[in-house]
Parts: sequence; C-alpha cells; structure tokens
Amino acid sequence: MKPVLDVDLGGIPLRSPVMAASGCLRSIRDVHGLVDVRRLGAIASVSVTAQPVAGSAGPRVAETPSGLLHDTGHQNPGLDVFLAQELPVLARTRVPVFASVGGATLEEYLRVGTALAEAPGVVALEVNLACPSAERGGALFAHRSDHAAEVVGAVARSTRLPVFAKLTGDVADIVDIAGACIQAGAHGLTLIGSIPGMGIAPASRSPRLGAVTGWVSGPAIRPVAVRAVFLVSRAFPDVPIIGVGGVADASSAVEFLLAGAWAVQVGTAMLVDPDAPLEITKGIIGYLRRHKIADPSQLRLALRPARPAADGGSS
Amino acid sequence: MKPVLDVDLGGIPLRSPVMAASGCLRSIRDVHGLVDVRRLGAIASVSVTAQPVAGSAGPRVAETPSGLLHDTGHQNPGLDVFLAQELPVLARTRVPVFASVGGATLEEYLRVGTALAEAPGVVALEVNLACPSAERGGALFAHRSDHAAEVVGAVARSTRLPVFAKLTGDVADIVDIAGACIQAGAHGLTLIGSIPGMGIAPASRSPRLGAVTGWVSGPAIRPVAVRAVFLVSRAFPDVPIIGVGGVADASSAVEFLLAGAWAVQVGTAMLVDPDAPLEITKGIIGYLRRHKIADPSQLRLALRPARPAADGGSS
Amino acid sequence: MRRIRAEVLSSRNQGQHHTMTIVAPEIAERARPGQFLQVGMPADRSFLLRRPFAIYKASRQGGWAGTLEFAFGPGGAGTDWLRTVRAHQFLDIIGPLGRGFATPKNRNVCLLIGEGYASGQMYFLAEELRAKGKKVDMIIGGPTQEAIFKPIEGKRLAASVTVVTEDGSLGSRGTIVDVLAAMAGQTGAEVIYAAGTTPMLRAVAEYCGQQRIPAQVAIEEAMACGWGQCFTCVVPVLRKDGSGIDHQRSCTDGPVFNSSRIAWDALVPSATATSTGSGSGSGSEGAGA
Amino acid sequence: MRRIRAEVLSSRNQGQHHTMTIVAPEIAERARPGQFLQVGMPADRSFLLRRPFAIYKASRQGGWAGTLEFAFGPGGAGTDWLRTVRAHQFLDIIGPLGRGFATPKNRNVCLLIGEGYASGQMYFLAEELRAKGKKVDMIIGGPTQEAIFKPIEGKRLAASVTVVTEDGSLGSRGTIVDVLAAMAGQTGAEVIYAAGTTPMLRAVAEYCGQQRIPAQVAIEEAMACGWGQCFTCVVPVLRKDGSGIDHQRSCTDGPVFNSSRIAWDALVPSATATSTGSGSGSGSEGAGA
Ligand SMILES: Cc1cc2nc3c(=O)[nH]c(=O)nc-3n(C[C@H](O)[C@H](O)[C@H](O)COP(=O)(O)OP(=O)(O)OC[C@H]3O[C@@H](n4cnc5c(N)ncnc54)[C@H](O)[C@@H]3O)c2cc1C
Ligand SMILES: Cc1cc2nc3c(=O)[nH]c(=O)nc-3n(C[C@H](O)[C@H](O)[C@H](O)COP(=O)(O)OP(=O)(O)OC[C@H]3O[C@@H](n4cnc5c(N)ncnc54)[C@H](O)[C@@H]3O)c2cc1C
Ligand SMILES: Cc1cc2nc3c(=O)[nH]c(=O)nc-3n(C[C@H](O)[C@H](O)[C@H](O)COP(=O)(O)O)c2cc1C
Ligand SMILES: Cc1cc2nc3c(=O)[nH]c(=O)nc-3n(C[C@H](O)[C@H](O)[C@H](O)COP(=O)(O)O)c2cc1C
Ligand code: FES
Ligand code: FES
Repeated sequence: MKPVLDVDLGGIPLRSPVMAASGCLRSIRDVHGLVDVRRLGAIASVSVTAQPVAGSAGPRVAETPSGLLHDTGHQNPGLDVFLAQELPVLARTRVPVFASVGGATLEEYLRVGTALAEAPGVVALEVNLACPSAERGGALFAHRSDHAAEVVGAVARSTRLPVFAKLTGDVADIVDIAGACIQAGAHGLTLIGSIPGMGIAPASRSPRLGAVTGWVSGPAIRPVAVRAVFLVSRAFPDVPIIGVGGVADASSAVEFLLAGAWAVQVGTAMLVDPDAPLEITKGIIGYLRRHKIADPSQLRLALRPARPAADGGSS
Repeated sequence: MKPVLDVDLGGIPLRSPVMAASGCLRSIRDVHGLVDVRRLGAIASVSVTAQPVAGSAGPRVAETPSGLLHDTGHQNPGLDVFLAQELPVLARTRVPVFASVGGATLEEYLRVGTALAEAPGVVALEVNLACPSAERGGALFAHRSDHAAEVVGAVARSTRLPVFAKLTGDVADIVDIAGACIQAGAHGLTLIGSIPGMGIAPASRSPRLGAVTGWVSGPAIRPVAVRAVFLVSRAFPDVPIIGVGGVADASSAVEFLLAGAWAVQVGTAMLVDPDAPLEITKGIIGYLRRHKIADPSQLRLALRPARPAADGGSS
Repeated sequence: MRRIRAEVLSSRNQGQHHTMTIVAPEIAERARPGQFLQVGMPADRSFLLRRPFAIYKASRQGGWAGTLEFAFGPGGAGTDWLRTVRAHQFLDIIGPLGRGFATPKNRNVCLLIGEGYASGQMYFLAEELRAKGKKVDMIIGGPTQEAIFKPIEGKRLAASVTVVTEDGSLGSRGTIVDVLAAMAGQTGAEVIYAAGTTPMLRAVAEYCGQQRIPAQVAIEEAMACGWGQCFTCVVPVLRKDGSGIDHQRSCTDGPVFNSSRIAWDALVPSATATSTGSGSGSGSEGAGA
Repeated sequence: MRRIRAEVLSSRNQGQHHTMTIVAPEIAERARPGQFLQVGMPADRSFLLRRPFAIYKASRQGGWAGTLEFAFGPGGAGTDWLRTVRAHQFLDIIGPLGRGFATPKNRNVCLLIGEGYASGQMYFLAEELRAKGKKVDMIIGGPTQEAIFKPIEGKRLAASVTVVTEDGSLGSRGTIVDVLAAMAGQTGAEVIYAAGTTPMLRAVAEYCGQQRIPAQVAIEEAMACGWGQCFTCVVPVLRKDGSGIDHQRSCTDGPVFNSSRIAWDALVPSATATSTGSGSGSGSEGAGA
C-alpha cells in the first residue's frame, strides 16, 4: 500500500498535513536554498493587525529547557503593507495561505479579517486570539470563552472563508473555550499557541527578554498541546483541528495526529532546522506505510487505549 | 562577607530556602545513603486525603522534552495511616514539615487540614488545589478563584498554622486566583504545581500514561512557573511565595528567588539526582557570595530591569 | 543503596546487546540477583530520567572483584547514549536497588526463565542458586538468535538450557510459553523464576498458578526515581484479604514479586483469555480514552 | 545561503579562544567579512537554537581552498559542546548569512576595531580591504591578554595595530574607547569598522557621530533562526524620516549596520551620558518590571 498525504480540513484540501506555523515563515524571499516551500501543506501567515506594529524591545528570544522563550510584541507591517507586499509573495508560492488575523478590538479583528479574506491565495483565516484586548486591560481574548467567541463569531459571519480559532494553552478549560468558538461559527481550531513564560538571567539579574515576559514554544510545550488536541477532538470529533506546539519530528507529528489533529503546524523546529517540515512529511509517509494506514486522517481513529486495557500497548 | 541561608516565610523560619516538593520525598526510610535530609529547609509531604487512594494504573511516568509526564492518581495512604505511620517518620528528621492537604470536597479539605495541623512536626499546611472537585464534575479547585478561595479560607480559619495555597499553572490569570486565596486567609502561595499534559507513543499508538492524561513537571515548565512567581510577587510583595517547577540547579533556584520567591521546592530534579537539593543549596551560597548579597531574601529585591533600560543587563 | 561515580572498565557490543562492566565495589559487595542499577544520563539532554538495568554480574573476588556488569538491548535515546560511553569514562550509578529473588529453603529444583537481555540476571541468579546447592534448569528465549543473550553462560551454569526463538534461528522454534509446560514437567521444577516481557511473565504466572508451582517474576515498570520516593513505578498487587488491590512500588517493594500476588488483569492483557478489564483507578481528569 | 553538512578539518584551542576550520566550499565561495554562520546543535539536547558565529576566514584558493574558519570565546552550553567536536566529525551549518561590511568607494583610510573574538572578522575584513588597495589600521582590545584574539594576524595585515587590555597585560592599559580618538586622529581614519560588545559599539558610534566619520558596526543580537523568518533578532533602527524606529532583523538586514542609523538608546545604555530611556515597544502583557 502506498499511503497518500492529502488531507481535507472540512472542505479545505491540503496536499500535506504539515503546515508552517504563524510567525515562523515570514519572509519567503529569504528562504531560497533552505526550505522547499512548495512541499508544505499550507502556510499560516504572521498575525496581521490594522496598523503597523513596531513590536517589543530586544532581546526577543532566549532558550528554555527544550523550548524557546520569545516575544516579538506582534511586530507586523500592518494590513496595508501586508496585503500589498507580503501576502503576494506568499500567494506566489501557490501554497494555500491561512491568513492570521490579529487585533486589539473586535472592530480591528473584523476589519483585518474581512480584508484578508478577500485576498488571492488565502484559503482560510486563522484568528489569533492570543492578543491583548485594548478594552479589557490587556486580557487575552483567548482567555475567556465569551470574549473568544465574540471575535471568532463576528469574523466568521463576515466572510465565506473558513475560520480557525487559534487558542492558547494557558486556560483551565480549553474544551469550553473551543466549544464556544465552534458554536460562534469557527470552522476549525488551531491548538495551541505558545504558552506564557518568563526567564531571568542570574548573571545579569535581569529578565531574559526585553518584554520581560514572553511565550514558550518548542518541544517543551508539546505535552500541553497534545492534551489540548486530544480533549477538544474527543469533544468535537467533526471539527477540524490543527495541532501545533513542539512538533519537531515525524514521531511528534504522528503523536498529534493520533491525539486527533487533522493537520499539524511546525514553528520552532523549522526555525532551527529549515528541513524539518520536509523531514516530518517524509517520516509521516514512512509511519503510515509501516503501520499500513492509508492516509493521515485515519490516524485520528487509530489511538488505542492505554495499557492494560483491551489490545495492549507495549508493542 | 559570609552569606547566610536562613529565610523567614513570614514567621516560619527555615534554615535553607531549598525544600522538597510535595509527592517527591515520600519515604524517608528509603533515602538512607542518598539524601542528607537534614540539609533541607523543609519537606512538603505528599498530598493527603481523608481515605486511602489506590491511585491510577500504570504506566505512571513518561518522559517529555526536558520534563516528566506523570500521574499517580493522588495515591496516598489516607489521613489515618499517614498520621500514624508516615508523618512521624518525617517529623523524626526534625526538618519542618509542610503538610499537604488534598480533598475532593470542602469538608474533606477541612477534615484533613485540621487533623494535619495538630500533628507534631508540621509547621504549615500546603493546600493542594490541583484536586478534582467531586461536586463540580471534576473541575480543579485551583481553576477558579472562588472555588480556590473557599477551600483555602475554610482551612485557614480552622487552624492557627499558616496555610499556603498551591496553585496550578494552567490558568488564564494566576494573579487573580492568588489574590482571592490571600484575601481568604492564605498566609502564602506555592507556585506552581505541575501543568496538565499528555503523551502518546507512536509505536504502540496508545497514551503513555495509564491515566491517559497527566501532569508535566521538570525544567520544561520552569518558564511558566517563573512567570507565575514574578507576576504574583509583584502584585503581593509581602506575601511569602514558594517557587516550584523545574528547579534543577543553583542557577534555576536563583532565577526563582530573583523572580520574587521566598523559597523554592525541588521535585523532579531530586527524583533524578538525590543530591540536587544539596548542590542547589551550595550553589546559592556561592552565588550570594559572588554577588555580595547577604541572604536569599535580598534576591527578591535584586531584579534589574530588562535591557536596555537604566543600568543595563548584559553584564 | 549508594550513589557513586563508577568508572567503566569495559563497554562491549555483542550483537544486539551491549554489556558494560563498571567499578563499583560498594555496590558489588551487596548486590543480589533481581536487583538493579539506576544509571544517570548526561546533563543538558532533553531526556532526564535515569535508566534502570538489572545487575547481571557482581564480582566479589578474583581479578574482577568489585566490579558489576549490566547488559542492555536495543532501545531509545538513553541506551543510544550509553552505547557511546567508553572504558575509563564514568557513569553516575545508584544501586543496588530493589528486592532481589528470594531463594527457597525447601525447594531444590529451580527453573529459570529469561527472555532477551533479561537472561542476564538469570545467569546471576543461577550462579547463586548453584552455590546454594540447588538444581538449576533454564529456558531462554527471544524472537531471533540475535536476541538471545549469551546462551553459553547458561550452558556453563545450568543443568540444562532450552533455547527457543520465534523464527527458529537458534534452538527450537517457538516461544518460552510453548515449551514451559514440557520443561517444567521434564525438570520437575519446584520453583520458577522469570524475567522478561510482561505478557510472557503473565503467561508464566498463569501456568504456575494452575500447577501450584511458586513463581517469582521480575517486573519492568517505567520509573522516575528508583529509590522509593515517587510512586510512579507501581505494580497492582492483590490485597491479602482479597478486598482489592494496592499499588506497590516496583523499585522498592519489587522489582521481584511473587507471581500469585500480582493483579495481572490490571497490568497486562492475558494472551490466553479475554481480559476482565482493569480494576485500578482512573485518570486524574476523567479523561480516559 | 546554503545548509550543509560540513566536515571539521581542525578544531584548536588557543588560550581562551577556540578556532574551527570546516570544509564548506559552497559557503567559502561567497562569504564576505561581517557575514556569519549558524551552527546546529546536536539532537536530544535541552538547548535547541543554532549558534551564530562570524566568519573569520574564507579560503578560496591555495591548499585551504573551500574552507571556512570561525572562532569563539568562552561561553555556555553550546560552545562547550562545540569545543568537543573533533577533526573529521561533521557540523550542520547554514551560511553565509547576513550582510557583510560595505567597502567605501572614495574613502581609503580605514580603522578597524575588534574586541575579543570579534577581532577575527576584522582580520578577514582587513584582508579584503587591503586587496582593494585601502590603508588599514587596527585597534584590538579586551579585558586581558588572554582575551586578545590572534594579534599576530593583525600585525600581518594592518599598517598599524594598537593593542589595549584593561589590565595592561598586553599592549597598553585601557579600553578601546580610551585610545579611539587618538588612533582615529593619528591614522587619519576616513571610515571606521567595529565589532565587539554593544556598549563599545555605542561608544564608537557616538565618537564617529561627533566626528562625522562614517562607521559600520556588527551587532550581536540573540536570534532564533538566522535566516530572516522570525523577527526575534531585531535591532532598533531610526526611520529615515525621523518619525520613530523600525525593528530590523540583524540576521538579514544586518548584522552590519551603519552606526548612525541605530537607535542606540533603545538598544544599550550609554556609557557616557545618562540614558534617555527606551523608545521601543513594551511587553506583551504590560508586565514590565
Ligand atoms: C527493574 C528494571 C530492570 C531492567 N533491566 C534491564 C536490563 O537489564 N537490560 C535492559 O536492556 N533493559 C532493562 N530494563 C529496561 C530498561 O530500563 C530500558 O530498556 C531503558 O530504560 C530504555 O531506555 P532508552 O532511553 O533506551 O529508551 P526510551 O524509550 O527512550 O526510554 C524512555 C523512558 O521510558 C523508560 N523505559 C523504556 N523502556 C522501559 C522498560 N522496558 N522498562 C522500564 N522503563 C522503560 C526509560 O527508562 C525512559 O524513562 C529494566 C527495567 C527495569 C524497570
Ligand atoms: C552575528 C553574530 C556573530 C557572532 N560571532 C561570534 C564569534 O565569531 N565568536 C563568538 O565567540 N561568538 C560570536 N557570537 C556570539 C555567539 O553567538 C555566542 O557566543 C554563542 O551563541 C553562545 O552560545 P553558548 O551556547 O555558548 O552560550 P549560552 O549562553 O548557553 O547561549 C544561550 C542562548 O543565547 C544566545 N547567545 C548567547 N550569547 C550571545 C551573543 N553574544 N550574541 C547572540 N546570541 C547569544 C545563544 O545563541 C543561545 O541561543 C556572534 C553572535 C552573533 C549574533
Ligand atoms: C518567533 C515566533 C513568532 C510567532 N508569531 C506568531 C504570530 O504572529 N501569530 C500566532 O498566532 N502565533 C505566533 N507564534 C506561535 C506559533 O505559531 C506556534 O503556535 C507556537 O510557536 C507553538 O508551535 P512551535 O512549538 O512549533 O513553535 C509565533 C511563534 C514564534 C516562535
Ligand atoms: C511523582 C510526583 C508526585 C507529585 N505529587 C504531588 C502531590 O501529592 N501533591 C502536590 O501538591 N504536588 C505533587 N507533585 C507536584 C510537585 O510537588 C511539584 O509541584 C511539581 O512536580 C513541579 O516541580 P518540579 O518541576 O520540581 O517537579 C508531584 C510531582 C511528581 C513528579
Ligand atoms: S520509581 Fe519512584 S518510587 Fe519507584
Ligand atoms: S533570527 Fe529569525 S529573523 Fe533574524
């Protein structure tokens, strides 16, 4: 049997379940010779806001055990420049683009979302809910089901493109927030964004990031992300879920697909190893072949019970 | 200058700021030759419930990148056996014991808490709020400020011993929950317990834990824990905070102390390396000496701004 | 129980297996068959836990006095690293850990069963039993010839050694369980010791239960500490009063258990019967699959 | 820009510094002074990121054709590992990355400043400038003699080399900044190039600004990718219209910047004046200390 890689995220056909995560593949003109972009299933753009954002002061990245601590302060060129200069470059790759929508208010999300949805090459919107609300003292939209649902619902109603709600992992009940987003009209979910963290350098006694606190990504957060995917996919088996957070190799990608993800995104691992998406893609094919599974979507149904139940798990 | 290690957690004098974390030093009779227990500042006991709990099926531990995924299902011998057999062994070490209180209902917390508070050797209670509520469909007490405060307040009112509220890291607003606990009567906070996670083994296609989902501990969660300590200590500078989560060496312990912790607990690192607490203690002394700081409590005030502000941070 | 920095005397690939000899007089002195070592991993790795390995030889006299040997098969990141450690480098070792095999007073005919690398500890046990004047027979098995660990040691130590491989590449074709009844009958086994995969151990336990032959099995469970503190390594054990199960620490209360005490249904599905399901607790969040 | 598996030709400790020569013809071919390599760390470590190192030599002809050299000082986990890599092992390299130093058309007298290991890339630059017929003088400095990287190379390449150490153990006692004005005057510098710590670079920039000498500085900023994708490596750059700052990627738009374009106040406190405070954005959560 020759497995295929194609997946269908509820009407969005992708040639591979391996996507680039938002904010981690921003400048296609600089990837020449490093990433064979056309082998990606899709690219999630950086989160775009209505106005340009200069972002936070450096340092913007530090290492944590098996992870990165980062904060760009949402630096992005703003909607107009993104549409005029950056999105066309992404679109030219012919790889489906998930345009990531940022915002500080409902109105901003709406304005950015509707504009991005019209642009060529964009097959879906990914609403990044890890943005601080200007009207609620900087609380993240992703932190409350009503705030998240309000934004996602408004964006979903304003476009015919499918909308993915991207949630954060630092919430007590992710199933509740996911459910509210689905109810409000989300076509799917991207689980999860980085989780909040901080580092301090003992030698200098100062925070490792200019922004003081930041976001943890990479393998360190994988168990948190896998759990989120597992719980939400069990609750909503028909809703497309994109798993993200620490996907670093084929084995971790398969872990997400078994947990219930329909596709995965790769961020940190690609920054470190530009070949990661391709290696992961090849590895998934190899896994499917060895396990005699026809395509990635079958993995969603292939999770077995924990040992010692039924057919055993120690093989 | 010869720095001292003594700290005072608001009336609780400890000879060292390095404690053993709850659930990670359970059987003193088996540590002989491995851990010099008397060098510990304090020992947090395993969380005790009213009745014995057999706990979850194995496997109970798996590795995650720079972390552990674990779940014991709160296995403990129950209040009576703990008081009769286990606590006396802890007390005999003469190391101050923080007795960890578990429960599934307010009544259970109260019953366990009041009984433990009477026992010899116990200098404080640590209320483990990462327990599922029997009356609220398994929601963790730590997940809502009102639920957390209710339990902590009741236990605090029932005893004259100081009560530490132990919170989890998977919440949107830890400052809010911490504040509610303080308001309710908590003397201090233990930040943080492990964070929820899951792992799946691609080879067997089954969850890595018998309990399916579990808890992530170890260095992987350190940035999450440091941030929690930092935010809460900035909000409540006079409230003793015990930092826990990925303390693995002197440098990570100092990171917590700079973030605002009054003491630290070591869990995972001690399981892997029984000498870890002692090495950390020695390393803190060395750090204090090199930085000409008199005692660990001074580190709380020693955090400098992030680069590039004021006096610079790249030294 | 000690923690030591142990010099590696030799590190040898032997087919699928790798054996290491370390200088550890404090541990060798006291080590008993069935006990194990916890081997520390290097700093800065993404994997943290020590790796447990059964002690396969402990030399107390002669040229090798004060040395220990352990052996391991193909594995993951930890054993991959361990394979790169060379003679004269040092390992961070805690041991000897756990309770070893008990030696019967009144039973003199012993059948020892070892699967794959687990034969190693059985050779150690065979030596001890022989020194106590017991009769020792062995069954050693594995999927292929490659997986059979040092059968020659068995030949040296036991009255008889039966080798089985699933593909027939060494000894007779089949599994340990296939030859168990015949060998137990033939040797007149009064006590059985087994180490290897859990499904095999369960099958041995079931046979011994039916035949009322006492059996001791060495269980391998994932463990965080190895020295009794964390309760992650537990094995479900039937209460003596029949009122249910207790979770006992395999690192400290085991790894050797009396096979009749184990609540096998809660540990591993039966190969022969349909499982009656797990009797043990559920997940911390009710998130069971 | 290429990613290659590069064989290590030699790996040498030289006092505090370590130099590595690797076989990388695809990169050596195109590498320019000021550009850098991203060196991959081994799998399974708890630290993930590639480490950036400036290229200190790129040989395009002769016996060493197709090789590259880089050098590093004492550091943390990554450089500790790198020091253990031996000849004939392989490194995972991406390069050449970033924009190198620009060579002036009409300015012929160049003063090159290198601090610690950063002198390495200045020797590379000196060679290129000399080949273009420029006059090259150098200042190299560091805290101690140990920290001065290969001063002999400077002597070979530059018309004059001024060595300064803070403890006076080599050359004159003092800092680079102490001798800057004198040396710039003495050599008649028309353009200044500098690499080293950010406070030193700022001091150089301030001097050059006052004296209206064009200066190019190589900035070291922590970076996640090194190839333009993540915007973590940014440097605050003044907008041409004076309306504020932009954050430019030091990996791709730098690491070499025209010193007058950098918004120094947002990058590093001034050694000479009280800082006017940071003009850049704040934390993602308003959690500023
Ligand atoms: C008491 C005891 C004695 C053992 N004796 C031996 C021996 O003599 N020779 C030998 O080759 N192996 C033995 N094992 C199994 C051995 O511990 C594993 O092979 C080893 O831990 C695998 O590590 P890894 O990094 O190669 O694999 P990985 O799969 O990367 O390990 C990941 C994690 O799972 C754990 N793990 C993986 N397999 C096992 C297993 N079978 N049992 C327990 N934990 C496991 C590891 O310790 C580690 O924590 C023994 C296990 C126990 C509990
Ligand atoms: C463009 C550029 C060129 C450089 N050239 C050289 C060179 O030629 N020789 C040399 O010795 N060093 C050079 N550095 C600094 C070098 O990257 C660090 O010394 C190295 O990354 C330290 O790694 P570590 O693991 O030893 O230290 P750790 O402190 O463990 O590193 C932790 C993290 O911080 C980063 N980091 C630490 N120090 C620096 C630094 N000074 N600049 C940027 N990131 C840092 C690391 O890359 C890593 O991500 C250069 C940096 C940049 C940006
Ligand atoms: C440098 C960087 C920038 C990021 N920018 C964005 C962003 O603009 N929008 C967004 O939704 N997520 C952003 N993310 C989060 C990633 O898309 C991803 O959710 C997270 O990093 C976890 O995946 P990983 O472990 O594969 O990196 C960013 C992550 C990194 C490391
Ligand atoms: C095996 C194990 C058992 C634990 N049991 C408890 C417990 O009973 N009560 C509790 O409050 N925390 C318990 N914890 C959490 C630890 O006390 C600690 O908060 C957490 O592990 C993070 O710290 P660490 O990274 O140093 O391990 C346990 C952790 C581990 C690894
Ligand atoms: S492994 Fe920790 S108690 Fe057994
Ligand atoms: S390091 Fe990623 S853009 Fe520069």
